[in-house]
Amino acid sequence: MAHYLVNANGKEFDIVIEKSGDSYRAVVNGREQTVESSSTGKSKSVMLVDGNSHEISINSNGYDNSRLVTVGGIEIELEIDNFRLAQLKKAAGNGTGKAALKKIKAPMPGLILEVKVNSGEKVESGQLILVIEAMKMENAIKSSAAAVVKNVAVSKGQSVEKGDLLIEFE
Amino acid sequence: MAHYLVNANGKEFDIVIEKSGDSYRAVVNGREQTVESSSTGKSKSVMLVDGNSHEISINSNGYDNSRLVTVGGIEIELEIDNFRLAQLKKAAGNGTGKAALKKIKAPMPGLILEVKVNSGEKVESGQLILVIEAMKMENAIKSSAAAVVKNVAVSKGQSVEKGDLLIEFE
Amino acid sequence: MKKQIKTILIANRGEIAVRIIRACKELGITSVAVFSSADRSACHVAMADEAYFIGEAPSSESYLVQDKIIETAKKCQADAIHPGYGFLAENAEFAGRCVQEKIIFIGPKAETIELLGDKIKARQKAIEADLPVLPGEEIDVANSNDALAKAESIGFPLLIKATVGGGGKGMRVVKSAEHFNESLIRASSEAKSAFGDGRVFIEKFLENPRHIEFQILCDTYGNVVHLGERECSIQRRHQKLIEESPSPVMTPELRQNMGEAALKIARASNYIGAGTVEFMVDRDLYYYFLEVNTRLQVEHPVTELVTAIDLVKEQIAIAENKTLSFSQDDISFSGHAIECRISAEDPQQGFVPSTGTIQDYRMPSGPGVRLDSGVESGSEISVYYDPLFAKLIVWGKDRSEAISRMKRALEEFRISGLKTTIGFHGIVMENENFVSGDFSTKFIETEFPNYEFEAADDKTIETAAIAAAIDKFKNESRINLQNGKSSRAAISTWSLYHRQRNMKKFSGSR
Amino acid sequence: MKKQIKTILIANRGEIAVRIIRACKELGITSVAVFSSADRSACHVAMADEAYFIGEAPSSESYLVQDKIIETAKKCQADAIHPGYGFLAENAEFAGRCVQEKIIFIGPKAETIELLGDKIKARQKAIEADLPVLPGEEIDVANSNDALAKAESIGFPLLIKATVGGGGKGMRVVKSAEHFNESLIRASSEAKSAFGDGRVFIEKFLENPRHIEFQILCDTYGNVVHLGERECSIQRRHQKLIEESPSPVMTPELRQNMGEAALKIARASNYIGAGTVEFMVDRDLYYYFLEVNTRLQVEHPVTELVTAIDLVKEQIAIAENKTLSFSQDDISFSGHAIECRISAEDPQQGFVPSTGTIQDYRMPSGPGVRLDSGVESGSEISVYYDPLFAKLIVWGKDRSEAISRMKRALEEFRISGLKTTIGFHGIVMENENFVSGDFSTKFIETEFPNYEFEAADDKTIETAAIAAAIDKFKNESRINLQNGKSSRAAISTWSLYHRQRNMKKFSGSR
Repeated sequence: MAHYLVNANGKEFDIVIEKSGDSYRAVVNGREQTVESSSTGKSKSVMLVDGNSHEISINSNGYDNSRLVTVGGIEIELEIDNFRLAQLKKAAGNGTGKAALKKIKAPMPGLILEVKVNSGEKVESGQLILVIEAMKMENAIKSSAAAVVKNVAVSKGQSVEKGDLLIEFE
Repeated sequence: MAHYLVNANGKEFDIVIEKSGDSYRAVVNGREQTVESSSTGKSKSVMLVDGNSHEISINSNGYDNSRLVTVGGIEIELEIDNFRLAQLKKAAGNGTGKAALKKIKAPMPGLILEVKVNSGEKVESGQLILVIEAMKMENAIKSSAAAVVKNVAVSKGQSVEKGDLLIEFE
Repeated sequence: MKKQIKTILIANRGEIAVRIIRACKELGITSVAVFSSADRSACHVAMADEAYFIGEAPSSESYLVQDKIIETAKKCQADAIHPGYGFLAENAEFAGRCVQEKIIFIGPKAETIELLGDKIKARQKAIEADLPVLPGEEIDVANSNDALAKAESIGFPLLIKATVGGGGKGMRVVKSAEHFNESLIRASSEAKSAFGDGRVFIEKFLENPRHIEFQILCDTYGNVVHLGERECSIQRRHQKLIEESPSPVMTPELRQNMGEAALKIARASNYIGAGTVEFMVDRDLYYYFLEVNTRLQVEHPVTELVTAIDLVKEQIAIAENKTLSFSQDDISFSGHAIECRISAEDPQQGFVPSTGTIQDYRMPSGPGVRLDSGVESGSEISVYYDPLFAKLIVWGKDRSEAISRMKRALEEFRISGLKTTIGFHGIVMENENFVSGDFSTKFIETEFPNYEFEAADDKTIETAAIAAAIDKFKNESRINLQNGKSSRAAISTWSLYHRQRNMKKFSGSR
Repeated sequence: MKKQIKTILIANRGEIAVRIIRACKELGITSVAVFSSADRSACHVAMADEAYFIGEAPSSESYLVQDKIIETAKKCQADAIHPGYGFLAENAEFAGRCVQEKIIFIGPKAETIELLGDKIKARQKAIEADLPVLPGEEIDVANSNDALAKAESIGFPLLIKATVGGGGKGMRVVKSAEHFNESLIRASSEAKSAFGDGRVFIEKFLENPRHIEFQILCDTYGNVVHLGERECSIQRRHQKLIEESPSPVMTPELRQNMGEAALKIARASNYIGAGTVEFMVDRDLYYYFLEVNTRLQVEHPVTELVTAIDLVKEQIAIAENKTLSFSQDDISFSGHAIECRISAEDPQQGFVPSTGTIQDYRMPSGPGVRLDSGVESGSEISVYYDPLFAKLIVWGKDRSEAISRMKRALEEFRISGLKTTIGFHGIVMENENFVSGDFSTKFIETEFPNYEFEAADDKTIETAAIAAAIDKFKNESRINLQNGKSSRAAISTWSLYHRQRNMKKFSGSR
């Protein structure tokens, strides 16, 4: 038996997993469900939750708590932690309660056309951060969550490679 | 530069390979050709021979000399050796001059219905060796080359698993 | 009374389960898959909305267990069960149990399945409905003198066939009287062990017949239509390999006559749903009723491509008591469709089944290409079920375009990890007699005796040799670089030789 | 004089090169690919019969270099060059050079390309041929007073457009006189830098128009036909995203009128080959000539699916000086087709391009589904070329079936390794106004302001959470087993915490 705390899209799930024959018993926020899970390839599986079928793929990097889970083609980023550990972390003010936005990296090589934020500025989810020109198109880079800008690593007119750090948040 | 001897389907190819910029110069039985080869995945590549395009996949197991090469979906089994080494081996009577048939393994789990050869018998290419029943169908197992039977490892009525040794040749 | 179906349990697996799931998804119907322990991660499980375990890998413990399937249907509140083909598709008892349990069986009524499943009764019905049949008679295996007399009155060669069942089991061609008795006993015992019914009958044997079948659709209000023919003569051991529509020998008059004959037996047997009336056709284009398959056929897509009618959706509409939305006059035929059955078999080795895990799986696509597949990269082909795992179907404006398109699609189709019939089909598409349309059910044994197919041509072999040499060169260059040597430094042949010998100690003997 | 084409060089890459290679293979024509250094292992290189390197990754050093392409065509003795779309497809100079070099250019004559490529001349031609056009005028950027006067006589809102070029560059909507001058200067400078020609003209701006285009085919003997319309209103920044045929607003009369208009300009410009006449259509179904695209369009498959005519094969037949094998009366339209353009873009981030290597690539298939793709598992999507890498096209008996089939196919389509527009298309297919057919070119900005699309629903998020928990549970069980512990033994939370902290030291900060 194991007890986890999962944070996804701002929602918290308290999940207890227990093996039961070939399947699993999952108690999710108090509601019990039967889960079957069969691997179909590296990081891919078919998962049946009370019979409902889902194609799952999970990307993780070892002990890191963040996962990119794809359910039937829809991507969901989440954090998973052992329940007690999560509570200890929370108590220590280091909670996984919110998947905090840490940095923005260049999604492609290109030219920085505009930088719309400054260091120390508070940004809202969806706010325009900067504009990159690539493939002859202007591409708006927006914040995916509310955060405070710690450092603006690029400036207007600068060329960037894919993966270059653009913005760091507090 | 490297010099190889390749044996495929009873044919011998004396091949010299040399790098030439981004491509290769291949002298095959004295005829020079330009080859470009780009990997498209694990063991897969696109190969252009004097511009002619081929999709290639190669299966090998490390230092072993036998390869299963697929050219545009057609499978060809071959042996490749360093040229001088092949000549040394030939001189030592241990030539790779013929991809000799060594053994037949069960291609699937099943029941041995008939065994048509005996130890010591000489068989021709295409000769019926034995019959296995699987998936409720009778399946004829034939010799893929001329050879002499060394050992018949199964008998009529026996159940076999996939990969079980059926026949060994000299 | 019309009834909207909300949930369908699909009592099948593989490509046909996927085919039915696709129709359900497009109709907004909840699809429920069932699976055995061998199919936990199968495509049909992953694609269905819901999926339930029904037992161990052998189909006798899972896909054939009526109790488990009915129980699952009730658990998930399925309105209907689609049996696909094979398994329980032509099981009258199962169709009857569904009715008892108030679950719609997507197929004909139990009594129709029973009537047409018995070849003697079906033959009798055909005669009554004025369909041409081959000379034939039911015989009593126990009374061998009488049987032989009947055989001689029909004349040799003749065919002994199991009264119940199909798939070539319990079937024997007898060329002369001297082998008759022995063949009779073997056929009957084979029929008994395969179908639990040792009854057989004899029929005049046509030497080089074509196998041509008609697709029918019948609603619950007595409306019946046929959707033209499928030419299914390319067979091996009575198993169809390639099907097409139209038949290269079909004429509008013959289509009308045979289609009308198909509808006669449909009416005579109160047929409901999709079905197939099979005929033998001789060289002079005389046709003879063979049997009725009371299910969706493997080869239904060729009809779908030339008529633009979705047969699975029509089956579901009929099961909902809807009236057919078209009459015979509304059905038109456009272009030409061919289907190649892609199986996990090794044609070079007499089509021996090939099991394993599919590694790369590159599907053909583009204009006029349809693939109905039950696998993807990573799928396991096990020994438990039919080796058919995909069907490649193409449409062309005429037969010639369809053939060239099929060749192109077969070339694109790549599967690694096991042997398949893809290459074999490519060879058939280039066969002169196939291309000219001049073939019969003897095609495979005549054109490819001993299943010997053309090997790779010299150019391909040379290409393979070059590919291997380039590959080895690249690997050695990499090794040299790793050892800190220049990529051009020749490796010592002797040291390589010793290294190889040492490796062999660990990798086992060859 | 008829001429059989034996070898075609395809001066393009990606899905359209693959599309043309497929046609060549089916016609028995040798296909020759060209490739840049970024495309050494691309699909079009692997699939073509021959392939030749033509330069570095930027298209200005490879796919756009006329000398290299002509030189390669001569080296491999190509009879003809197919330019696809984009790159050199609408370059009159290149078409002319092919003629000089005695290579067939598969497309209209150079003078036709030149005439129709100049929007002012094309507009003039349309007026002469009696096609309705929007009020508009050519203007002199240097004379701003005169320009403003002309603008005011047309009235606001109006559209400033580059005389040469397309793709939304050099295009500005001006709502009132005060912004006119500034917009004019920006549009002209954008046109100058994009097309080397700063000329612009102004046109009345329709507020909520539909974009509807007609496919035409013209042989070298003056036979001209249209193949019906394509509705292309679902656009983003003047880039089409979804196309369908027929248009939800089309009537037989309107089709006949617009089709006839399309043929008028085809005749007036001595058009040869396949082309597209684009129109704007207002809410009252008045239509206005927009421009002629002198090439095969990205969206040509929807026309192929409803007419059963292979446009690439027709292009080749026309290039061989064959007479069109059908007249306008022979062309009939059946069912409904929809195309979704699948691009490597992240719709959630304002469609920012997404580059990388395609990991898993599971293609949709089954009834009525066609995928024209230029990639497979392992393909690299680079920054150098258009992010469009595949087109998913479906056919249904009516619009409703086509939409439900497209949803089903989009659900089946899986790509990992980069972001794509697959999910976005799924959302559009469920949009009320798309389903009802009530939309204009404003659809995307009206329905999805700020490109904010529905996020995953609660059920899906919960499923993801369960999946992650099961995955973690399985991994921990495995670790415990490896450590020799029972799979049920709870791992110490504290030791795990410390282990995690230690791991982080090596895996870098988060």
